Amino acid sequence: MLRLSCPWCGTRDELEFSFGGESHLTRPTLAASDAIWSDYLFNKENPKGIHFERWMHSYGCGRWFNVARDTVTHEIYAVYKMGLPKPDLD
Amino acid sequence: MAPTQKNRLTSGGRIDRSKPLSFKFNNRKLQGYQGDTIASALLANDISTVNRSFKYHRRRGIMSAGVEETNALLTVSDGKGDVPVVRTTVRALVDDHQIKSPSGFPSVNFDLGRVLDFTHRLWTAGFYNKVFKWPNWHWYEGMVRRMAGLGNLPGGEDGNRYFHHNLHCDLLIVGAGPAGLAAALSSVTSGARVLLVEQDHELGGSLLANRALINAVDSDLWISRTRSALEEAVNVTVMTSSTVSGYYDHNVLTIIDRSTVGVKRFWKVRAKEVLLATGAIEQPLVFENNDRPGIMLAHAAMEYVNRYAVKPADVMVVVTNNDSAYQVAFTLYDNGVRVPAIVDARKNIANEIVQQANQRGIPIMSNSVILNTFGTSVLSSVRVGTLSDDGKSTVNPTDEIACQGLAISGGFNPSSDLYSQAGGNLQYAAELACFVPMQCRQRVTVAGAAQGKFSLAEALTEGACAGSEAANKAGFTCAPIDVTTSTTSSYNLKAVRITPAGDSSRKWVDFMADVTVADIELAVRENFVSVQHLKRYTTTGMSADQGKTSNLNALTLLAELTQKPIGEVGTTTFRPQFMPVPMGAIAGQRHGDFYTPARLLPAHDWHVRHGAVFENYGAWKRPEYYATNGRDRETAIREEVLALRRSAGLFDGSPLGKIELTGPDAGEFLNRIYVNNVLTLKPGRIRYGLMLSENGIIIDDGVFARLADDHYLVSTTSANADRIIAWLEEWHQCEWPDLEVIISTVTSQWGVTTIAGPNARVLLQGIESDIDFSAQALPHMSVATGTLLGVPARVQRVSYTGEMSFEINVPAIQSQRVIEALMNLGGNRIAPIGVEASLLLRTEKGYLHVGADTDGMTNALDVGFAGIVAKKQSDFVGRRSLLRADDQRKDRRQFVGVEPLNDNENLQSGAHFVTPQDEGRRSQGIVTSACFSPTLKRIIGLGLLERGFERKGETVTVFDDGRTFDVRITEPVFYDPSGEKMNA
Amino acid sequence: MNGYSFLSVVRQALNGHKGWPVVWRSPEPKKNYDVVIVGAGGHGLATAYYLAKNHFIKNIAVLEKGWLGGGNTGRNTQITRSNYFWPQSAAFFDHSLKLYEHLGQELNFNVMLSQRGMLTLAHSLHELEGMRRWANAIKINDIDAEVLTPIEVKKLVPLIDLNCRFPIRGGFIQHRGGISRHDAVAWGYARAASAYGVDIIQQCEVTAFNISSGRVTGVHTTRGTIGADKISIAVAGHTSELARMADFRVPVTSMALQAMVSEPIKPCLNTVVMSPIIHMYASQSDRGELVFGGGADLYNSYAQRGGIPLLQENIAALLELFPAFSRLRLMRQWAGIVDITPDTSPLMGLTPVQNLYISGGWGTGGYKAIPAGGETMAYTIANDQPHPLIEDFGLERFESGALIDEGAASGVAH
Amino acid sequence: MPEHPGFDLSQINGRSMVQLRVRPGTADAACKALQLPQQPLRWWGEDPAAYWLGPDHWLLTSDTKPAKDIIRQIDITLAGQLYAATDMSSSNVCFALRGPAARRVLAMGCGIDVHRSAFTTGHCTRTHFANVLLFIVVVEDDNFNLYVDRSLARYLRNWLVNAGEDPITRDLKYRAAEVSNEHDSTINGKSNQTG
Ligand SMILES: Cc1cc2nc3c(=O)[nH]c(=O)nc-3n(C[C@H](O)[C@H](O)[C@H](O)COP(=O)(O)OP(=O)(O)OC[C@H]3O[C@@H](n4cnc5c(N)ncnc54)[C@H](O)[C@@H]3O)c2cc1C
Ligand SMILES: NC(=O)c1ccc[n+]([C@@H]2O[C@H](COP(=O)([O-])OP(=O)(O)OC[C@H]3O[C@@H](n4cnc5c(N)ncnc54)[C@H](O)[C@@H]3O)[C@@H](O)[C@H]2O)c1
Ligand SMILES: Cc1cc2nc3c(=O)[nH]c(=O)nc-3n(C[C@H](O)[C@H](O)[C@H](O)COP(=O)(O)O)c2cc1C
Ligand SMILES: [Zn+2]
Repeated sequence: MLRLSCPWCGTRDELEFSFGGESHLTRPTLAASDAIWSDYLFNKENPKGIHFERWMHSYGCGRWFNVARDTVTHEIYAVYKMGLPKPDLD
Repeated sequence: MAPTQKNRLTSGGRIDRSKPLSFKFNNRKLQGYQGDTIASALLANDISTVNRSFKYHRRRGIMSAGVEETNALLTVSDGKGDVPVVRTTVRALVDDHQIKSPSGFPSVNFDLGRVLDFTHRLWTAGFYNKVFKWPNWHWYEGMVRRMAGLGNLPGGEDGNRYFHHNLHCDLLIVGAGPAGLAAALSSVTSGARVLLVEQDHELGGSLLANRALINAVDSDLWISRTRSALEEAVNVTVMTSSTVSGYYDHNVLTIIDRSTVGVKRFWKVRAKEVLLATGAIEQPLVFENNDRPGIMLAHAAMEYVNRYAVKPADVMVVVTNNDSAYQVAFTLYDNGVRVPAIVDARKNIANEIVQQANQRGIPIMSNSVILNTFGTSVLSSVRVGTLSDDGKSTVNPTDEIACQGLAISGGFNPSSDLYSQAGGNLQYAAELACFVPMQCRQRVTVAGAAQGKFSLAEALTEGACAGSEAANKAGFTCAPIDVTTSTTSSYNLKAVRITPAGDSSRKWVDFMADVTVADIELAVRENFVSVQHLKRYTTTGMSADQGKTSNLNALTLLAELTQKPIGEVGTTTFRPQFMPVPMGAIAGQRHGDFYTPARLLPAHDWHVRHGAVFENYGAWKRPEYYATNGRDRETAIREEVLALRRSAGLFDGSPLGKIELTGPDAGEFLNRIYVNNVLTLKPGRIRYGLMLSENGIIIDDGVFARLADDHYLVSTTSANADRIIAWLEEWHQCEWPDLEVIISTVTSQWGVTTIAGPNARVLLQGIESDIDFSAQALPHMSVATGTLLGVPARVQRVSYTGEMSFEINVPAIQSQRVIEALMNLGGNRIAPIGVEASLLLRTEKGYLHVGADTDGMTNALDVGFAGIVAKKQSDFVGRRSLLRADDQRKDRRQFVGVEPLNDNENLQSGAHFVTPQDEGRRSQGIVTSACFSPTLKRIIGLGLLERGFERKGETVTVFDDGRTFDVRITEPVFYDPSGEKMNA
Repeated sequence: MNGYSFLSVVRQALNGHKGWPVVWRSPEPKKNYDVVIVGAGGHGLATAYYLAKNHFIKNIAVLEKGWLGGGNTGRNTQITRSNYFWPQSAAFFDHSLKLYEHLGQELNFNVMLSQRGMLTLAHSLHELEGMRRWANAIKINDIDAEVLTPIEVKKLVPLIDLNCRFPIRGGFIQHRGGISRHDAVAWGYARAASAYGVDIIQQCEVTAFNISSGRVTGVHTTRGTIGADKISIAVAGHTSELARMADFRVPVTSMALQAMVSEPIKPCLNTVVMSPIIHMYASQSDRGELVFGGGADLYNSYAQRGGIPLLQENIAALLELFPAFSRLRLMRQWAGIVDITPDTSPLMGLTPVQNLYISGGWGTGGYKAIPAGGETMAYTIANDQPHPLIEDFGLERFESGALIDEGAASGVAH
Repeated sequence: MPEHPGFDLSQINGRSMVQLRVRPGTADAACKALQLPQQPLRWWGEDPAAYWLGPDHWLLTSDTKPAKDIIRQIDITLAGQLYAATDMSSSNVCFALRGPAARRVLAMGCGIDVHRSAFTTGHCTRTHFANVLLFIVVVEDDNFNLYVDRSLARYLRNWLVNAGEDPITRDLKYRAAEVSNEHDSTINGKSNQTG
């Protein structure tokens, strides 16, 4: 069971959160081509390794935040607020 | 006649001889004592055959004294019904237990199934894959299925109560053997929150089967002192009769707790640090006919003597490949069991041990292994042979040595299941011939036998160190306690577990799954040489014991046969549960009403009193219809519809999602969410809108009202309320944080009562309110705020039925009062309306029901929103997707009305529009709603039809359950197309 | 291929089963192949088999990073059905079921297809309408389906509790649906392909592609570089990773899907039961365990293991429908990494790289598709053009918007 | 609810509840002006009492003042700023849960650490409890207030009563969030092993 650390409320069970998929995506404008639009909509990084993703503390403070998580070990490398850039993990 | 307990020792053991218990085994009346397990009581009564094997129906006796038992998994009835697969080696005997052998027909002692044993050469691994293909497998399946299974489904009512619990601790210690106890004692002074979990009902672990001196006192005394010390420590909690069953990510572990009779608890523990002191499991030896009743793990034999005061047999041969079994032999001997020989695979045996054997006059046969065993119903003798120089064959078979028991010790294998589940790596330790923990990504340490430290001295000292270290790692300080033992134990194992002689199809590797050496040889011959293939092809380790006594031997064999080092062969994957867990415990309280919460309307009790028949609508329990005067569903719905159309209806719409948006950018925010233009909406007015996913698909519809310049109220469908709230928050927080808007959910604050119908206004005008309900002041699609019956109210003029309609929002606490007042006022001019009537009314009006009239492929254009989209300048969620070729396709499924050509045709929701048979029948869309309209007195429907917009008036064939008939495509609006009534 | 039959078993039994040949060969990899298939799951193996059998290509290798059949093919719940909604899906999956119906004989390897019926439950009248919609779609596609009343449901599945928290209002059944033996499918195809000369190379992980001027020419593996004219990817949960190696992106999310088994007991559940609302499905295997599961863990994961939330969820769901199972014990839980597409339909066909093909996006339901997936991919590879049955399942649909959303139409997909 | 030796559950009626949300970034000012707790998961104050729900989100309650008075006070104090103060008195039902087993019962429903050392007077949190969203307030020691959506109140009450049927909650010697070890001695031997 994942235990995620909300930047405000601290560590809580997976059940308290909603997963929002990959973070740091840039939404194209209406003028974007079909290819760019479908890439944004459907093609995600889906890495085997560190995934930059967002979660909402839905059974808590209701805030969205970012998480860097290893998709193999499920280890959490970083938790940071929405809008901040990807952290340097080295 | 008093039962004899022939094998019971007259003294010793941890049983209470003053508390006899009677029980039945296969209808035979027997007796045991308080403190017995079922297995020890059976042994005391000299019961040897307890079961038949899974595949070959071989006789099987008790082979262990612990959780690793493979044979004595019996059906036990405690008065409430039969429960199969009970591990009788760890189940306490209680008075009146009825124990049955699950297999054997007609009886466990005379089993016709033995024919399978006589023909065993046919039923090798992979047998099913090779035969039973003609005419097809299903033809044979029934027969095969009946033969499988370890017992019947539990019968009778389940009298257990199941509860979930959660727990946090700084240090979780698993296992209360010497290592775990020493660790727990060491952590007492740390102040850390420590949890010690032991599956047995007593603390002590292997010490219970043994005798030793610890800190110069008898181990029994040490255990009880330790127990008191731990119980006194406020920071330590001890759980017994509790098994850690799973080790999951982020150091969360599960425990199945059986400590209270009739109750099973499932604990989820979040531990900062975990210390595994789970001990080790003795491994069997593999030789011809090694599965006969009477053959038992050596340390189990010792446990029966020491803990339960039962001699497993009068005459017992001991066979081993390590020193530890000598203690067993001596214990047996010292308690009156004759030990004709210790058969030892090793050439060199330590002098002091030899001396001790000599003192007792027990002959040692070194460099020897068991070749075969004999006996009909129970073991009668064994034959021994000497290992050849290269160890690859045997020589000098002896005559048969008479005995009724054989204690086997192939050395120990650490209980690494939990470690491995945690993601820990195991490494093969050649000198111990077993797998030991190496490293793990989680916060876990291992101590004692679980770490391959098989001596008591090591278990104690390393346990103490590991306990304090783990507490330190969790941020607490303490030092290891001093704990010493004068009892020495040596191990000196020689890695011989498989006798290199004999008929391999009679040498068992996995007793429970009935897998023999021959199966493994065959698998390797056929190239199933990956451990994983081997496991699945032979089913080794896949039965209810999960290979606790078979995996290692199977790997050893595989390595031998493929000439690879065992370490390279690797293990199969350990998975939860460590021990099978009753599923009721895992579900806990989540059953029936607690399976998922049901949401009740604020005026629930009012609806109950007025005959509401409730149905699940998403999470809500809502009135499906009102069974007023005992009318049936159909009548009720029809009458409700007519009552509303003729006069007025009252509908409880409280579950509607209600979201308030405040702030200068509230309009802009909504404008980016809705397909519609939000910015042109005037304060006090309401608009109907659609929300799309980014993929252009309709996810919700509903109205939004502008309460003030910078204040909007959004209504969502009841089913989607939570989803839409999360959706808005996500867009705001993640995508457009710069927009100055605050989103507040007020769904449950407001109870919603809708009054609709031609008399709605007159009715409302009779109620105490400062709101002007007149058409001029409050026209269709407008909103007013004020008070009603003295409480704050918001009234929205929106209509889901096509009638003049007022949606009255009052604080939910007041909802029931308002309903009562309106109903009293209306008398027989108003009727309560259930959800089904409401849905029917909107079908007549041709209003969309998202999720019924739309599916996950329906976009905004398909329901006629092209014009609205075209008029809007700016982007909104999903807009870009509507520009794709497929979204613009002319032949998409579009929203239409439908009516059967012939009035008698029973048009039903779920029918499909189809192309004519001669064009090759193909679905062109679906009838998404259909009903007999009480208002129009004919059948009408809504649907999604290819090119539907341009096919109004066309005749189309529909298909339903094999029938076809013709329908006419119409506009979706059947009732009051001009909107006169609604706007009245 | 040495025949498997009752007679051959008897004959072998007499000589101690000493004469059985290997089920598949384990050769050393060659330098070059006409076709290399990455991933020895059911799909990869079946593709190789049909390439050899139907298209007479013999110089084929299937490269597997672990052990063959050890991916999702070896860890799924064995449900085999074709009750799909959209015509493209129905045509494809029913073709697959038809191939399954003779697969044991075709491969001379019993895959233990048990067409015991696949029952889908409805817990409200509206859901039942949805099922009518679904059942009609299936019938129009010429596949069997029957809508059932609650009493008929109870008759078929006596242990079910019709009055559970979400009372059962009916359901529908595909009688030809059922289960088959997952491992046997992998082994049967492996054996048959190997007999055609296909090299199945295990412990051989593909780490990179050789691509020159937009065309694939070989792979780097943990066992050296291997040249190939054509390469097909069939790696399920790892589809994104392989696509990344070839420099294109695919619309899949990898998630852990769990399954679990109880201790084995005598037959008590003779139908495959699925409930889209009480999210779970269950069947009883021929060995007696209840095999069941539910939804996936809804976040990206390559961790092939289960967790607690879904364990509890699935079991609570199972017991809600079958209270009689409460004292039955859970024996084991595990997970597979499934590759889920936005429309839950597979991804099959060509890729932006020439001569590189893909079979993925099988998500939670590709086991039943193995025969047809293999056959159509073989055709696609051989002709460099999608087989007519899979034309609509290409990558292009995500650009055009022509999704085939089975999830939206039918709820669950296993 | 039936008498229970471990805990007592009752409904608190008539409590005014106001939800306040402010524009992100203006929380500091709002906290100062209105005496709101800025530290996450804390509550203080008496009339009204203020509870932290999120970084820009609070609940204010009072048993004496009507919600509109609380809102009026906010309106005055925060005039000119962007905020939303909403009457939620109907939205939630508040229960009082008290007694020596209260913590254990709470730990049956949720995964947060309810041990005295981690969750004490002045703390409050929302959490996933028995499949519903629950707002738990530690009023003092073994005295909790539970706020739940009105539509789920009956479910929650029944759930808590049912949880009280676990004998562990009746064991008065039982220590807070730890597991009692006393009850081990009350059982007879291994009677229930691996059942
Ligand atoms: C729990 C569970 C239950 C399911 N239930 C059902 C069901 O009831 N019915 C149904 O129809 N479907 C079901 N499925 C889905 C089904 O199992 C899969 O869709 C199907 O097995 C996919 O087959 P495959 O051959 O594509 O993939 P896999 O069998 O996963 O094979 C892919 C192979 O590729 C290998 N590989 C990966 N990367 C590399 C690399 N770089 N180099 C070499 N090899 C590589 C992997 O090791 C693996 O062996 C279920 C899945 C799961 C997990
Ligand atoms: N003589 C030998 O060669 C030999 C070999 C092995 C062990 N031993 C003896 O074993 C002892 C080792 O001590 P130890 O403490 O490491 O092991 P132990 O076997 O004494 O204790 C392990 C304890 O863990 C419990 N346990 C295991 N898995 C559990 C789970 N999942 N949940 C709850 N409880 C669980 C067991 O019931 C047992 O009580 C020493 O006394 C040593 O002499 C001797
Ligand atoms: C249909 C099916 C039935 C299974 N039955 C059993 C079983 O009876 N006993 C068992 O131990 N495992 C059983 N398993 C689980 C496997 O042991 C194993 O967990 C699964 O194939 C995943 O592999 P892994 O755990 O090695 O990763 C079964 C798996 C499947 C797919
Ligand atoms: Zn939070």
